[in-house]
Amino acid sequence: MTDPATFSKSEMMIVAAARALADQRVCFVGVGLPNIAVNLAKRTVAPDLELVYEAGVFGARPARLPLSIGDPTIVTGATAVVSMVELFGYYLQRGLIDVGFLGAAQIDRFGNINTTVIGDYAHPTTRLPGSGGACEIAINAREVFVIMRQSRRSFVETIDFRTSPGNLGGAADADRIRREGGWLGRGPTVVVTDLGIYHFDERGEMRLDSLHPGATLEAVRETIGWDVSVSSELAETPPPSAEELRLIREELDPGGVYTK
Amino acid sequence: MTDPATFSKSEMMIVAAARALADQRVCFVGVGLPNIAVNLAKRTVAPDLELVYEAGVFGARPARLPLSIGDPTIVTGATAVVSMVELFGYYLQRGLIDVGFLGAAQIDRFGNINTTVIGDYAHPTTRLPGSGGACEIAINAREVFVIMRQSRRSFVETIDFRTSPGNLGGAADADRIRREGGWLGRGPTVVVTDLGIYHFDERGEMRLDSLHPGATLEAVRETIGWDVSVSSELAETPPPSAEELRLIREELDPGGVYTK
Amino acid sequence: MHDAVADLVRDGDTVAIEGFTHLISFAAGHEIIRQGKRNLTLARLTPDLVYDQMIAAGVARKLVFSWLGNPGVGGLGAIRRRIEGEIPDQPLEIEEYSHFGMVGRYTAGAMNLPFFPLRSYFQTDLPVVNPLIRPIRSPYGDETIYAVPPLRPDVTIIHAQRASAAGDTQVWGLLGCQKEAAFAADRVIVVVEELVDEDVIRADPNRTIIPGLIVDAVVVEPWGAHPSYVQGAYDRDNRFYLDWDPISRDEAATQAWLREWVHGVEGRAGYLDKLGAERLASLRPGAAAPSGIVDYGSYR
Amino acid sequence: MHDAVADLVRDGDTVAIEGFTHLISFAAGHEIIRQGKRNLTLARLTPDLVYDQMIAAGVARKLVFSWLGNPGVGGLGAIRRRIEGEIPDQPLEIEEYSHFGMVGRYTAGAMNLPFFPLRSYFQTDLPVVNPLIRPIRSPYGDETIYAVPPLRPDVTIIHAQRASAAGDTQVWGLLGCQKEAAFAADRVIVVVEELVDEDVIRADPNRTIIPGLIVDAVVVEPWGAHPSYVQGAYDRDNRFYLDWDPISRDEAATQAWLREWVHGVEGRAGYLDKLGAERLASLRPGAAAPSGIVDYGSYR
Repeated sequence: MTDPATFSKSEMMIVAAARALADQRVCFVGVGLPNIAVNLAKRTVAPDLELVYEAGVFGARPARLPLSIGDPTIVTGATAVVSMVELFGYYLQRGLIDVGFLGAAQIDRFGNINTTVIGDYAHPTTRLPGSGGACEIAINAREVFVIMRQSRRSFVETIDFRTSPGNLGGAADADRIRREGGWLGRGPTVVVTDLGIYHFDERGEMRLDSLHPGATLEAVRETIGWDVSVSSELAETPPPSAEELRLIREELDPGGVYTK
Repeated sequence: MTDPATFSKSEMMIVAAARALADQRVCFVGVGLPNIAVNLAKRTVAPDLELVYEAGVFGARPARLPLSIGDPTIVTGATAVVSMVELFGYYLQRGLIDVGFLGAAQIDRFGNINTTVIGDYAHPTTRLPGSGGACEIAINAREVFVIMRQSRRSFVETIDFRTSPGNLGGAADADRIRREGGWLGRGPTVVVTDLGIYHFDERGEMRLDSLHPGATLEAVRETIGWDVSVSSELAETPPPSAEELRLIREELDPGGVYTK
Repeated sequence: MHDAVADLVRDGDTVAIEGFTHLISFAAGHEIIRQGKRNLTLARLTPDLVYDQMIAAGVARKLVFSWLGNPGVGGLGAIRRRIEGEIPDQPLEIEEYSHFGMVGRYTAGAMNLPFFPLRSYFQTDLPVVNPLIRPIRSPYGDETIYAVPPLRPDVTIIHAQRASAAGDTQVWGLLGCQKEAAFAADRVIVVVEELVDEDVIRADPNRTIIPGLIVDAVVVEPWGAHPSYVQGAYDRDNRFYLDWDPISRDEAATQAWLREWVHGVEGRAGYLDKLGAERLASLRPGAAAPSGIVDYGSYR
Repeated sequence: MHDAVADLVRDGDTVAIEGFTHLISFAAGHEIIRQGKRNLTLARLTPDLVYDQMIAAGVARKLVFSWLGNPGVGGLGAIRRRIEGEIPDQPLEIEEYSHFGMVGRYTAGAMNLPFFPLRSYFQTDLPVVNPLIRPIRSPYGDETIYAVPPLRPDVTIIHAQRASAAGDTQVWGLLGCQKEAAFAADRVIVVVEELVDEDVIRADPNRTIIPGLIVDAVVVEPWGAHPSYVQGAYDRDNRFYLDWDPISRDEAATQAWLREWVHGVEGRAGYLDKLGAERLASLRPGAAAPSGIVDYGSYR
């Protein structure tokens, strides 16, 4: 079951996202894919990572992977459990969160995120969950990591609704607005997908820096709605290790909820 | 020691103040004389009175009279202990306090209170403690009781500093400002002194309604800095009962700190 | 529960059944459905399955929220269909914030403040679609941030581990914003796993989140939070959340579920019987995880 | 304590030794005096004896407060003399609020807000003498209330019942505004009665008020809050508060007290030796008042 020679694109995505958390101290865990990526990081590259859940938990030690980000296993054995006004006010808005880890339905080249609606807000084609804590995480976490699968529907030239601000219209623009507005966060810094790893260049635009094993530039371009920028030193992401795969398959997601 | 035939003016004042709390439900306890008056009421006319201490206690059951309003005996056995931002925000400012019980250094005919300075603020003759919670209690408690000893220095035509608003320049004025400003409190309703009991008339001015045994109108007028209004049906305050005196002398203030 | 809901929840009320994934009073939600309340405005950070069921049952005309989904599973079909206009005879008005915005709204309500200031919404479309999210200028320097208005529910309903008969309520584990939602409300219903003696509450006053002073009714309803959970008492029934997904996707299946599990049972007891002892037993936590004891000391 | 104060408290700092009658770190205050810190701005709701002593020792140039007195006893002579100008070579600047104003200032600091709104100060002289208390208009309706600015101490020092070596801190009994003062601060010193294993903290996470994340130093100093108190550990030494009144009224007596009880002792241990075992024993609470245990449950 844990044959490292064969792994899914989702497994590679989760592993790459987890590795991105090496050396980080305090991470705000979003619902869905970020949840499994962060829990994998805690078991591998970042054992001292402090997990913060918007439900009001600091220093969580989940004994199992919580299906929801509100689960009794994130409470038992945690360092602190506080009300949500304290969690969002005293921890996030105060600037104590190093990394906010988000998923997204739509993202543009500047890392602006939509999790609210596809189509017109008043008459949506598809109603999405909305902000939750994403809007304030994008503004107040010191930096933001994004994990999501690539597709023409999700990587778009123009998002239908801006739920969480990224680099806005570009770096110059964003840096000035964040500075003048007293935002504590510098915005998105890493985007991990099922095909590769992106960072943001000096224009604040997403740049492909590493391609996952088996993924091709063609596949990347086919699933992005703009002419994506590719690093001149494009790397290949090291494949998942046997241990990383074992943790995902046997401990974190035996049901395959995240990796199917 | 508990000869009801002889009692001090301070004892009469404390007893009269305690009796004023009959039928009240939630009382915010100020430091000093209010502290002993409220604790006497809890043991006599108002056994179900919920004592609220600004230190963050709701439903206190002090096993002894606390010297300070912050004391471990107000915590052990209390219904709830909360942070001060919650006590002042969720309890007082929310409008859950029926009576705020205050002391004062200076008071005027309209029940405006000074506990900040005698003389000029920048160069005070006497520096007093300041507001503490009195300012917000006077604005947000549903009504305010005041307990203080009479003297020409304390009952003055014009207070040197307005720490806590009473009926401002008069009832019409005060009612409009409190209504338009969204204040929850109607302001001062009872003033208990070592000589008598005052309520406020339709002009918002203090009126002597009851004279303590042994006190005279002359003594009252000599210790008030304005031409005080006296009720046409002036009553005499019933003297302290043997039980009231026993509680003060043997349980609440054996050291005579408040009654000396 | 029948009497508490009958007496305190009125057609047209703004109702908040709060509890962030933890302590969600499904028992109250189902009773509101059974009593056929109408035109409610339902407020919750995460509508969750409880509001998907209530809105499918037609009790609400408006939803105030910040995250709309089946956590870790997917969407909430009944609500989504009404927002997307698929059920023309049951339109659903929505008013949308972020989590901190909703928490701030309850906090402003609890503190009787005309607004709550926060550093959210900058450069987003949320204030565009919700004009109640407004900029506010700091009186210190020229900084402008955002404000949200107070939310003052007519009724807030929360589930807790324990309360005294007087309504003094204690909770451990996730606290969400129940305290804020309760202090903000005009009326409060507390549903508990266990009714305890006042002395149990007074032995640990720092554990009290809501005083009986603001509580209008205490209802004892063990398992009343299923399929959500109660820290130390039972686990989140993830299977239920997963099973809800296909039901919720289909309006007919959703209505059939309501007939069978809400209208078709004799109150909460009937629901639990139907669920079965085995299912419930499987949700009990493993070993105990005791908090330990602290000493407040006796001062006489 | 010596190293924590030497490393983290700097001349000119804004220092908040918080704790509302409960858990006041006199041990830290005395160490700051011994190290001869200068030009501090001292913030506290109630300056209490600790600031009367520190200000008498000349460590401060400014006091930020909301209630100036010896609770239940009388005034604070050393501070009063300096405010009234009796000690011309030691002028003391003051900045004055109400309790809720001070609490709001710490809360704004803890939440990184540019202001905190509150319903106080209407029709009073406080905003007249303190221009930092400013009106603010609600963006909803035309209501105007008041705002106070954030207070962000360079160092906040609190005393607590227990903490782990990492600084995760738990308190029971009066909570005051220590949490807010700590989150608002740039640096935090936690002084504890007892250092406990991390497992003790994690067994009851709802009891944690401050995470080690924001703590720069943990100092173990039993009895470090005397003459104030520690719920469950020792009582308020009311005799000390009463005895302080005549000392405080006389500058020479105050200075003599500082020489004898602060400069004249070998740290806190010396102070406690001088106080004597009998005095300390008399402050122990009577019977224990245990909180009881709650179960968080094990979820694997």
